[in-house]
Amino acid sequence: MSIEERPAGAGPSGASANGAPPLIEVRNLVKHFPITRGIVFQKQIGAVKAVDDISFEVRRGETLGIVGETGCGKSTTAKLLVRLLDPTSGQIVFDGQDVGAANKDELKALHREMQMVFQDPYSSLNPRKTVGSIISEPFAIHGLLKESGERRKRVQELMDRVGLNPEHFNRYPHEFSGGQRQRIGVARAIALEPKLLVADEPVSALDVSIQAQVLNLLRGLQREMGLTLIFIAHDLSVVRHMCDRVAVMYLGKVVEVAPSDELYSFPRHPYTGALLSAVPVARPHGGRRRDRQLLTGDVPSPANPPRACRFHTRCPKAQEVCSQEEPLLELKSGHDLAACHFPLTEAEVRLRLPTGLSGTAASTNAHGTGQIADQSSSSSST
Amino acid sequence: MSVGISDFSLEEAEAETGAVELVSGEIAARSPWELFLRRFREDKFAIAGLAFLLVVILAAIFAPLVCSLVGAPGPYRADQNALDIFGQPTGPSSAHLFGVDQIGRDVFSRVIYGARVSLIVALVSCVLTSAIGVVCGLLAGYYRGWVDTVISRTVDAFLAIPYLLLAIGLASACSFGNGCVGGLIKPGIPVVVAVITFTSWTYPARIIRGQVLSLREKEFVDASRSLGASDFRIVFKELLPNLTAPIVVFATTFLPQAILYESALSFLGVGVQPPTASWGQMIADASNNINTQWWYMLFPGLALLFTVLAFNFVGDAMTDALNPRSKRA
Amino acid sequence: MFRYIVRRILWGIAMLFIVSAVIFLIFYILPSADPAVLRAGRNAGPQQIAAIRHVLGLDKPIYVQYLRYMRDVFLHFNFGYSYQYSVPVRQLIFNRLPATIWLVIGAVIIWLGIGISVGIISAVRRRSFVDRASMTTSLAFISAPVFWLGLVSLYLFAKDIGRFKIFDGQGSFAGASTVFEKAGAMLLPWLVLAAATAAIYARYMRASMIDTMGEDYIRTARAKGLPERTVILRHGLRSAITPIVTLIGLDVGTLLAGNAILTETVFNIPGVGRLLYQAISQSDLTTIQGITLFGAFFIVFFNLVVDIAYAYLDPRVRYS
Amino acid sequence: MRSRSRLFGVFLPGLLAVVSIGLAACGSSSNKSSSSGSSSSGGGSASSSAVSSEIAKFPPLVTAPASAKKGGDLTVLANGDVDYIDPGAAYYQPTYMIDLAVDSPLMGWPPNDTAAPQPLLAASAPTVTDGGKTITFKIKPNIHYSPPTGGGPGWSKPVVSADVKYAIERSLMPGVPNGYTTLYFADLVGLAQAQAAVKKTPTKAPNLTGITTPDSSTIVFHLSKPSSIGLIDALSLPVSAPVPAGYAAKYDAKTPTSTYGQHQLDVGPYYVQTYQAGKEIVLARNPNYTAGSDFRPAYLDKITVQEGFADENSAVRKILTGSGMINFDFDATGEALKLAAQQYPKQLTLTPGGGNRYIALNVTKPPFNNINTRKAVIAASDRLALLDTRGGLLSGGLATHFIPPGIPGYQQAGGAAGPSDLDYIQHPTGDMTLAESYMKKAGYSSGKCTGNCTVTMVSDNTPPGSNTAQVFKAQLTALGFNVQLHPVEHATMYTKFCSVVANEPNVCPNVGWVKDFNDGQAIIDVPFNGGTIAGSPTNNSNWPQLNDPAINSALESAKYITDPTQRAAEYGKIDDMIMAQAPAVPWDWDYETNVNSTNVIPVVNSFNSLDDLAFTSLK
Repeated sequence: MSIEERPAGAGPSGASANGAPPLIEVRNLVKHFPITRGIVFQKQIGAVKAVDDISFEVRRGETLGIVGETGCGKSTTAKLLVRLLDPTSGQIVFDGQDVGAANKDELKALHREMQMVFQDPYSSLNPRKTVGSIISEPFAIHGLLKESGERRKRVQELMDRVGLNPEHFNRYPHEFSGGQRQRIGVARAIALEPKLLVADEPVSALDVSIQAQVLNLLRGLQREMGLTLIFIAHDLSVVRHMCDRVAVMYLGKVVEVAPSDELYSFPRHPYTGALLSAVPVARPHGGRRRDRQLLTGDVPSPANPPRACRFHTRCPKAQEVCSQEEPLLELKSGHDLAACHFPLTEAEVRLRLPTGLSGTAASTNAHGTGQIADQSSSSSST
Repeated sequence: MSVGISDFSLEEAEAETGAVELVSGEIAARSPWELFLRRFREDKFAIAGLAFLLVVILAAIFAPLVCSLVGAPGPYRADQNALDIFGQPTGPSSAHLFGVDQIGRDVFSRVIYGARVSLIVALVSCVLTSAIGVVCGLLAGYYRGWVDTVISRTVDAFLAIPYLLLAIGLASACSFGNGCVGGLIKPGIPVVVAVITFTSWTYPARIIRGQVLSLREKEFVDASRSLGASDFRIVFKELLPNLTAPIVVFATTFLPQAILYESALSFLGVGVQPPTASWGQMIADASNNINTQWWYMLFPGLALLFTVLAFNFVGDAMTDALNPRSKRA
Repeated sequence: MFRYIVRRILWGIAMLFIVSAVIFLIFYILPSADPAVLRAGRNAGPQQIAAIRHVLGLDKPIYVQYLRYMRDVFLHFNFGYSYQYSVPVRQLIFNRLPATIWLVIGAVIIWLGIGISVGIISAVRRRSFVDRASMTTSLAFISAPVFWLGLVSLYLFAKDIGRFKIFDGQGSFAGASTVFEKAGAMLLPWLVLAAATAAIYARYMRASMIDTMGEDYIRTARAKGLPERTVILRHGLRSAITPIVTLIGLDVGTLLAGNAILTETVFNIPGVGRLLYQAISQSDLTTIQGITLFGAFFIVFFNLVVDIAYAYLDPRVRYS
Repeated sequence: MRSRSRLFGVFLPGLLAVVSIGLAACGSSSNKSSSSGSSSSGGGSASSSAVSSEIAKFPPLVTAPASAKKGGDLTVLANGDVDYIDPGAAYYQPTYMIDLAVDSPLMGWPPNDTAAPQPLLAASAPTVTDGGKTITFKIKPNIHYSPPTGGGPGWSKPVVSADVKYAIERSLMPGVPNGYTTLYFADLVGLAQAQAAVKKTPTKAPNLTGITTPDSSTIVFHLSKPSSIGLIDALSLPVSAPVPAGYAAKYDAKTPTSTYGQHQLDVGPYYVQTYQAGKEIVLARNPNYTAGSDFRPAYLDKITVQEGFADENSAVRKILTGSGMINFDFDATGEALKLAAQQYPKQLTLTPGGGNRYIALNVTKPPFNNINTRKAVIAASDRLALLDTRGGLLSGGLATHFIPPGIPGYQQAGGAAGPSDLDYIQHPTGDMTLAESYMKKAGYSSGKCTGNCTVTMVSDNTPPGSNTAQVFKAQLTALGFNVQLHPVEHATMYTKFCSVVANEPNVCPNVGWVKDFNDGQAIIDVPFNGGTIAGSPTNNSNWPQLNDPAINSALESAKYITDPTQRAAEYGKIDDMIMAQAPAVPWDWDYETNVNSTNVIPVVNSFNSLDDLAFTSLK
């Protein structure tokens, strides 16, 4: 999608003025992981196309959700954004600076501005370090707050801010529950007061009961600090609660981008439709019976993705042209950009989506908590 | 030393990192150190071993004092009167507690002084081996790519060389004059240490590399990197502290191996050179006359056996204490 | 799997090159006896020494010597002539190999037999007196240097000098002609060489067995009402023994490669290890090099065997 | 040359080549008169004092008893291998044990005759003409070759004189590394040209124009100097055992080494049936040998040399308690000697080995370039303690000079007591007071070394050599020297250090020299003749690097003395001259300590002081 086509007025919070340049701009980003083979000399025989030519941008203060199934490239995208991975090609422009081309020093400076919250609160905290030293690590790395008293004070403030007992700064991560650990991770991420926070499935490893607390923490921080947030999830219901706009990825491609209300009420891409239709409903007996459109077959291998439209092998609406010609990401209705030759019609949407999701476009955060009930509590107990 | 260091397996080491979290999960209130101590203290053999080692270490440090206390003449004085008319040594007597050797030197004194060699060689080579192995393992595991290829292939090549052959070759190469590597490795103990290190660093390197390969996938590494941490910081401040358990386990298993290794080299005549007393070399000297001169073979051998055994007891207990999933009784 | 094997074989060959180059270099820089002078004899004139040096190729630069050597080895399976014995190195090694193979095979059988059965018993009777006693004893065997154990056992049990005249003593293998005589001469060396390794195997076997016996499928087997014996031997043993396979391969490889040198020295067995030691003390470079290559070959070969066996025994680690 | 592995340490077996270096027997004996050795046959007669009383308890047989009977197998236990199985290159005394039984050089040595070689392949004693420059041999007719070693087609033609010529010619090839031909055949006409030819074509035996074969039974040697006596002695060495060119040339053409040895043809009563290097040598009766064609009775049916008995003590014990066994390349020393002497005295023989051991002091470098310092070292040395490192007084006599008992000149040089005018050699256990007085004369006012007293010593790294070095190190330390001891392999000690003039350390404690023939020259010429140093910078046997003009010229003129008494007196005198220079500490006149099983009747051949396989029999 081009900047010109950017739907106006999509920014919900109004924190950033329209017309201001976006905080981060992704242009034709590509990440291929080579597959090699060879007896003595390794030669490249292919590539896993984890992220294959995606473009989007995020405005200041906005929350962008990125959703998709496991392996669709969303985590890779997150890592590319903060340059934990080097892009194969394409550009990531952060505040006017190309992240992909930044050298060591520039990168270090950039890392003060953009931070990441990780998926697994168990492995994202070094088990051999105290909470205090984990949260103060950013200061140590960037040589800030050199006096230990100062640093400790700041760490305790941060702990307090994320809802941890500041007294516990000398404890080790294993002495905390999963939710608390994720709070530690958040505290570390906001320590340097970054402009951008990339949250890579921050709650997927948590107990359902804890998820909402962490989400609310992030939401609160975003408001308070004017953070720009990129929120990655495989769970559409979580995203809706959090995000102003949502990008849907499939096999390394962005297939649909839309303001969340629009996306949830009227998804245009059949894949988005399928994802939405898979979301379980909180009160099934209260709602209308729907035709669940479940995806069949496996996700094709990203090493050898289908030609043209990547979804055509599983798409209920696929026709000849879908395997011949790649659909472009273009405005389909409202502010909804989708890459599809045959977008969903309103009738199809009504038939398939649960009422709880599609019924009122005005559903807001107030009851969001209740909706976060899904299958994602895969994490172990605390 | 037919089996060498294969006593320590990768699987066992890999169990360690898992173990770390399990320890913490179980009893959150106790620090790992307390936990370790508590477990260690339960092992009576280990306590006995530790006590014995303490005695050996003290005897080694105060060897001259020990010798003069029991009236032994020291390790270098050859007493012609202690040899019979065939030039053969005599056995234990009041003048020579453990008898004398082929040229009339007091075996007791030499056993006591031999402890110095064994301990110094074991400690220094253990530190060097672990250090080199850990650094190589860290680099290979962390950077992967060509660094890993170079290090791993070197390790492979080292493992394909019959290590005793390599050791004998190196020991002879460095045992003359100013030593080798431009005089850096001097004949005597430094050569033995160098040889042991040179042929052993691959073991910790392999273990650590394996550990790092899995550790580097942990998100805290990414987290640190996303904060702008340098590779150096990540490797030494983030990864290294997580490797304490495997390193300690390696070191405690390696210490007794190093003592045996030194004695084997000295036995083959390429280790510590006479007249410096070394247990292995004393056994070698004695080996031709075991029939009638049992004392010369027996005492250094027992010293060797008990010291290594004590190290093994302690090492076992430490491994267990660090690894609650250990399968030992 | 096939690609994997091919790759391992090719890498093994590359390794032989590297290893031989390293050994060549090390022994080249050794302050050791000059083979040409050794061959020429005490009263040889400088001319004669020079002629011999030329014929032996010792006047060539080291890399030429190395390449020539490698050419002969790989194209003609010719390991050169021993400076010391004036016979082909290949023949020397083949002459000595039987003794080493005798030693190693017997020891392997003993250490596997003892190690595995003690390991199983200990694992099954975990924390019993038997378990504790055998584990402590095994630690003692691991701690005893093999050469000392050999000497002590000779002192105690050898027919010629022993206090209890039970086993054949030093050097009896060389004179033994029948298989029974040879086995008799090898008994004590076998036991001594196997002692430490058996102890290590017992400990491994025990650990591995305890691991296995905790698996779900063992519980299932028990729940089915199978006799404990069947559970242990049929179900437990099979997967518990897999990690042991790795050890066997590596240990046999290194022993054949000359690591039995200590045992061969103590018991005076004319094997490859002793040949190697003599060659080193004689600066017999071609022999050293030949044995090294043979040794490296054994190690590489057994590593390969281990990897394949492992993939075969444990489908989980099968390579693609 | 007689050197057995006890010289080289009990721990390392098979130090063969070493031997040819270590104590190669190499003195040339070209001018020895045919009667010079007669005074010392057997070895006992020339000895005296306590030394002889020890040795006299264990006398060897030098002739087979009349009761000796034919038949039986003998096992010879060996530590290492022969140096070269090829008779053209063999240069190691135990190897001669085999060569004496299987080869027929032109001349040979019956066990009881140390005076002069007797005809063996030669039909009779040679004719010397042209003032000693031309020597003509007739060889025995109808001598046939044995089957080849290792089997295969042999050579059916009888031995002809050209075979002897070829045998000597091939010994110049680098593939047949012979250590002595260039020394003993130095005066042969055409030697230099032959050497030049072989340098060009190393795979072909050169033509030696100095050897002619007018007919198939006649061989003539042409010399440029009248040194016929030396040449005839040399023709008793295995190099003159016949080798048919038509058979051997294809093996000799192999590089880098001739493989003829493994396919050799023998003409003695035995032949090398199989040879497995480092493992086993089997000698069987030669089916083509005519009994009685020479002086060898050949009682035994089969002789097996079993190698690899690394532990000499256990090997000696095995021999003493077993049956049908003797020792090959090791001595009974230390514990084994004690066992044999105390419990099996009838199975032990002691024979003077005709060799000495000394500790060489490098006279070209400080501090031992000062003669008084050297005298102090000798005075301080406890030679009995040194001897104890090898097994005490049963292992050898306490040396006081260089010519050992059994060699003419021994008595003249002072006998067991040594040169009476040299006080520093009179104290077997050392005399520190005397030593300090010499140190004072050398300029060390305290009687101990002060200032830069670092001395380097390169020794064996295995006992007993390493023990000797350690004991001597302690003695030097007592004089104030700071000794840096570098133990290395025996062979390395010689070829990289002690025999390399430029590398030579201050002290070489493990050197010595063994006779080839019973002649004073054979003992003291090569190791103390300063004239030889320059010509062999990397192969020097004058370890102290003593280069005294008076000694050099005395050695030169002594070679030409033909009267045995005069010759012995002259070498005795030179020995004293050398001792007066104090270039080394002599401490051991080595004995050969041979052991046998009870049912073996060993006969020792004085030529190499070892059991003669062709005369030894079983009870």
